[in-house]
Amino acid sequence: MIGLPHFLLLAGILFSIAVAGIFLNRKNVILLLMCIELMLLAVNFNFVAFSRWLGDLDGQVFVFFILTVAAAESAIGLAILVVLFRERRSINVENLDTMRG
Amino acid sequence: MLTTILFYVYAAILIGAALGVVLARNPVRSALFLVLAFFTSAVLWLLLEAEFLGIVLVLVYVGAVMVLFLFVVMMLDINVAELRAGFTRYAPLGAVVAALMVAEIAYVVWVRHLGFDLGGGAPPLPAGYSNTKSLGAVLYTDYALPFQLAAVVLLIAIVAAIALTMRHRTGYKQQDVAGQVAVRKADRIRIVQVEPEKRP
Amino acid sequence: MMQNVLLTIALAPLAAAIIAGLGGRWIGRVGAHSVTILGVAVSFVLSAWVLKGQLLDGAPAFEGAVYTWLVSDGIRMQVGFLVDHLTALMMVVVTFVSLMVHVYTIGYMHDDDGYTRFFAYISLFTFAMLMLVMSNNFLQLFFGWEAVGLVSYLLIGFWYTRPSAIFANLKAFLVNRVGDFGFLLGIAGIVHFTGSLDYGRAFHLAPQIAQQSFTLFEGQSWNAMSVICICLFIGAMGKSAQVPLHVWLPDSMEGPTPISALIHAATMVTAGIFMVARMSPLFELSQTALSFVLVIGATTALFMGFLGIVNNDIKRVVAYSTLSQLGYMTVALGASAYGAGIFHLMTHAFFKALLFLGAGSVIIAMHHEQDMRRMGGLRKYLPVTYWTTLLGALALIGFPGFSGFFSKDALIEAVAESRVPGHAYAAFCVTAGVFITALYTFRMIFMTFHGEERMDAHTREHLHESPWVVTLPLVLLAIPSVVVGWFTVGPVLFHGYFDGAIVVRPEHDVLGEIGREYTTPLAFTAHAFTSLPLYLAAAGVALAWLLYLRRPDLPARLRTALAPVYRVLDNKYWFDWVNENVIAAGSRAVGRLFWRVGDEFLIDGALVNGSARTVGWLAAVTRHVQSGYLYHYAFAMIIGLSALLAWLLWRT
Amino acid sequence: MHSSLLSLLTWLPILGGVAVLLVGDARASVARWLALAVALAALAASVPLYLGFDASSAALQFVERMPWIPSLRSDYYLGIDGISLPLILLTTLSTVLVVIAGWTVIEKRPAQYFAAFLIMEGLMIGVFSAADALLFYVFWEAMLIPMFLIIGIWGGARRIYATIKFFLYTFLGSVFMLVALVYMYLKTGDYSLAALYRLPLSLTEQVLIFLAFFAAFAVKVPMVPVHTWLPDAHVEAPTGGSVILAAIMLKMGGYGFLRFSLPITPDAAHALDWLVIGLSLVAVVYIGLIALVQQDMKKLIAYSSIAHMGFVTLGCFVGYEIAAATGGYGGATLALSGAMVQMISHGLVSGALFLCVGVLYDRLHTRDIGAYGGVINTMPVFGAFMVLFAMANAGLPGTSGFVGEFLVILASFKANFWFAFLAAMTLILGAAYTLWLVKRVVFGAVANDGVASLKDLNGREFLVLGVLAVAVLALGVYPKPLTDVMEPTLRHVVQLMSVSKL
Repeated sequence: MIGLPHFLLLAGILFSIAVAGIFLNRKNVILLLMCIELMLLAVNFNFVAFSRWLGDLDGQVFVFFILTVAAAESAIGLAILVVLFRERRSINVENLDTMRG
Repeated sequence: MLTTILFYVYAAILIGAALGVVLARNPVRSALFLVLAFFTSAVLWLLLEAEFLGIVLVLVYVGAVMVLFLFVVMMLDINVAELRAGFTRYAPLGAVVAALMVAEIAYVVWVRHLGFDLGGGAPPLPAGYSNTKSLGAVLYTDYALPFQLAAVVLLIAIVAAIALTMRHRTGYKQQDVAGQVAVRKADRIRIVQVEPEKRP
Repeated sequence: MMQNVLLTIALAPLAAAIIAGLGGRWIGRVGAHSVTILGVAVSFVLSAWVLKGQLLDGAPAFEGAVYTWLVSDGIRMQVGFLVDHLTALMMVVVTFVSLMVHVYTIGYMHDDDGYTRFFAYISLFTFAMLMLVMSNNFLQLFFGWEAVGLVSYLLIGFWYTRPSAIFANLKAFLVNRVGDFGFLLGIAGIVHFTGSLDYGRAFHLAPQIAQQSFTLFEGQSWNAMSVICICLFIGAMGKSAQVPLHVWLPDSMEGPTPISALIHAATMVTAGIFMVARMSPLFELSQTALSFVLVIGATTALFMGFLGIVNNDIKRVVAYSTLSQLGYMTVALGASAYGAGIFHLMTHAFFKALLFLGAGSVIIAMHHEQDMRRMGGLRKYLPVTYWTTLLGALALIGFPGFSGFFSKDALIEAVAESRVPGHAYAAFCVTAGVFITALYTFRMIFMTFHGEERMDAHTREHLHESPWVVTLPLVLLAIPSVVVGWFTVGPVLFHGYFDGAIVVRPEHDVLGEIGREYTTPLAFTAHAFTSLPLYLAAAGVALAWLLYLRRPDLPARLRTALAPVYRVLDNKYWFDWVNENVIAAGSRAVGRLFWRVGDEFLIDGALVNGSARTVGWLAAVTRHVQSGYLYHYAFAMIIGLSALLAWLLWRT
Repeated sequence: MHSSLLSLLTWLPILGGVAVLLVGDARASVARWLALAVALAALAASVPLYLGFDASSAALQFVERMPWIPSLRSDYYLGIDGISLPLILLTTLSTVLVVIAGWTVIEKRPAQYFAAFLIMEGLMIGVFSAADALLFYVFWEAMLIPMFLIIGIWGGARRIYATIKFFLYTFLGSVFMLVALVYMYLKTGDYSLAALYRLPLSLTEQVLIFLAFFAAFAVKVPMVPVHTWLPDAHVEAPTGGSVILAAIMLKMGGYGFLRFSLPITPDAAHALDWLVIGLSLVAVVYIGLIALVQQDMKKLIAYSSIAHMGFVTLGCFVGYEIAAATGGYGGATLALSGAMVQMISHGLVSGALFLCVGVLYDRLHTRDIGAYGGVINTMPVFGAFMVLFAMANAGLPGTSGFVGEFLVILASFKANFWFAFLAAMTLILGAAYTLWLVKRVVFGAVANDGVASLKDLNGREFLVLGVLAVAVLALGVYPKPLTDVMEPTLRHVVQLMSVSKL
């Protein structure tokens, strides 16, 4: 029988893979954004699962908002990426070191 | 029983797709793997009887956001080799951290049960329950204001994205209505006192 | 009535000084000297009237406050006058000499640009000196004390473009400040023990102070009176140029000659003597202090005299003579013969002012040449100057019947009678000093007025006697130099003129001893022929004649024969060397050390900028953590997150 | 006694300063006259303050009180006593002189310059008249801003370094004071000074509060070893800034000791008096020696200020040692009077000396002593003033410089001979560095072409220095009007400092 722990663990694994992805694709902004999407997905999983098990719809409403904000975020993120690429002809994170101390 | 099998099958696909996102050599493939991950997630959410969100995920995410991702990835001339250089440098660290997190979550969830009794399966839903309907009921009553705000956030995102990416090219002619209205005589004509021609 | 008179005496010179000083541009030269001479003349006449009232009409001593300067913590600090026999005598001496110097200055400073300024200064000086003398409290005394120092500073540096003059005036002020430092501590001691600044109260409580002890160092207890008196006397040492604070006086000769006469011979330098005499009720109670005074005075009297022998600058010779004579006065104070000290002060004021003005007259005639080696035979060119100076010189060496004789002999006798510790040394010094005095005085007379004419031809052609404004004061000063002793020795020394003003304890009453032996001036004079000093003086004159007239080659040979002694004297016992190279340079070096090491290196460098640098260094190190790479921040967040989670799990 | 004179005195210059600011640099001459009018009005307003002051009382007078921040129980509470009054008079006088002194000299943003000084004046008067600790603190800190700007904008070459040093030093000190005030507020629930005076505190609390106050006031005074901001600030500040800094701002420290440290933490002051006295005596001797070797005129005078302020702190704290030596507080009031007179006198004298340096600086644009020599040949009137102020600085009787030093030395003799001994060293050192300065700058033959081309004082400079000279002499010859005003208040302070709070 599939219980709440299954979903939570699945979300955890998903999240960890995204974390590992950030480590691996540290230079590629697009992939970083994708990994963030994966993380959000994992979080959403938790929300939905808890909402289901606790019988509280608020969790799903929250997922709704997260999706909204994530969409906005990736739209702006990609816009910045485009601008960046126009300026630098590259999306390599290692080139983005203007803020270096 | 069927749900169990479905869960395991789709969970496996989801994890595989996630790994694909992370490990794929080409960003286009990563994006496509991500699409796959969203699809499988939508299926899993259906298993959780959250139909509305599952469909929204497919429609909004796969339909809009991921298409945007693919557009960008394909539009930009990305030097993949450069970005992949040193791919494995932090891999051990990443693996350790990821493993640590999985272990921690597993410990919390499986060993500690989050500190309370999770019961067995999900509590049964009442007959005639409609996920979409009840979600809508909450969303348009209790969460009406945040809902509006979310719309505003999206609007701002649209404006911001356009503002960021819009290019002002030189030599591009455009009508300046305000300037035309505000123009004054002194800006346009110059009265010159011309010396009358002298007779030689 | 009396108070108004006294106020007029003090303020007339001040008013004149202000008019001449601030308004000099408008009233002109004649206006300036007229107004200041008028002011001082008013003071002199009124002072003489006050003295007459005290002396002949038996008027009581006046004491009264003019105004309250400040009241704090129950201590009322006032400005006021105390006029008794001592004060009245001093007032007359000060105003008389000042008046003479004013007149003399008209001639001496005739060509100087700072004419009106000079008159303003000397009138201001007269005011300050009168304030000092007439005071009835320590505050005003200190005011006058410092004010005369200020005017002395201004006058020594009168020719401010001369480097030597402005060096000398700074030196004079600073050395005097060292004395004032002690003086102020003495005053603080008085206030501590009496709670008042008034003389009256201090004298009244003096016996009680003498009972108190005072811990200066851990475990060492001093008699309070001794500490106070020694502190006060340190002030006197500065002002009256006693060893080792004498160094400023020879240098002060950089000032114009009238100033040397007025301030650095007759009046200001005697302020210390006056002060100690005034404080006799206090000094009498401390044997230690008296002994200290005696030894310092004796040392000054003899050893400064030696320096007069080797110097060739006519004014400096007179200056060393002044130092030596001040030493005599101090010795008298130490021997409790305050009357003799004051008496010598008075006679000295006349004959030393005379000598200075005579020297000044010579200097004018020689076109501001002061080196005696370029003089000689001036007797026939400057007859008035010669004769008056000679009279002054005779008074100085104590020729019987002259004023200096009475005062100096009385003083030597008094020292011989004294039983204060150190009296034997003092007696030797003052007696030997007589010989030295005669030697250097007549060396000066012979080198200047006798012998061959060593000046250049141009100077010789222009030699002529000084104008009447110069010679008149010489003559007027010569008269008291000769006769004043004869008339005043009796009352001043022996017949209780200073009773009430000066207190002498019976066991210290040396003058009383002498007074019982000699009752008339004649008897006193006759006695001189049977005692040592007269013959010593004669020997001194003879030796001077031998060395500088009869055998002028001898001094040079003596110099080579006694080279080590000569070096000591020529370097003035190395006092100046020590002051300049050890004390002054040492303070500057220490100051520089404090500044560079303490302020700039330790405080600013290590603490202030050091802390800033430490923060900067810390930031420089930490900023390497800020690589600017997005993923580093992300890694940090993630690792931190999982570590936090692990910690939370571990803890529960 | 109710009047709003103090508010007038505080706010008139501030509002006047704002008005001057609004007039702007473009109409500089209007701005100047307006600034002068405001400064004179403030001076005129401070006269009735003196005339109406009841010198026989130690109580606060001209009291104004209304709620200010009710939630913190902090009031807009003004009032003056015998300590504040002379300092306020000094402030109004100095501001007028500074405005006149800067009349044509300041060419860069003149309106802002004058406005800064006027605002500064209001804030300083606020500090001296605040009877509420929080109000005091606000004025105290606000005062830093105009001075920061004055040094930072109109200063010399290293003005940025100097101004930051000045700001950090003083600010670091005063935040500790804020902590102490807040702590006491939490115990009393009231910011009024009277409540703080009554607040019982344990010795540990007192020591900590005392040290916090000490950090604020010692920096302001300034005491060794936190004095190094002063020479830099003085050297870089414009003449007017130096004058206000020396004349008024340094007095804040002494004022703070009298107003806060002694009455609020008497036992800690008693326990730590050795520290303050020791540092004061170090200031006299150590700083005196340092002043001796300075080559920069302003730096020399700045160091001499530190040495003179040593007398103020010595006078404030020597009372405890007097009590230890004689068993009573007789003489403590004398010491406090000395400290107060020294503050006023130092305000006049060092202000005047800075103005003198300013006069020379305006002509030859250097403060290096070596660049001068024989100034009196070309500037006799100036030379006379300079010698007078130098003598006052050296503490000559008859000038104001003497009075304070004299009283403090008299009092410290009661405590310990060696205190008096070291303090009296100033007689020698003060004369040495001041007169050596005079010798090198004023006297001597004309040193170079620059000196030969000097013009003597103009009417404006003569007026400023003349007023100060009269004040210095008047105070030296007849200080009674000043000390009479302070005496009852100082007795009250002695009473507060002598009663243990434990």
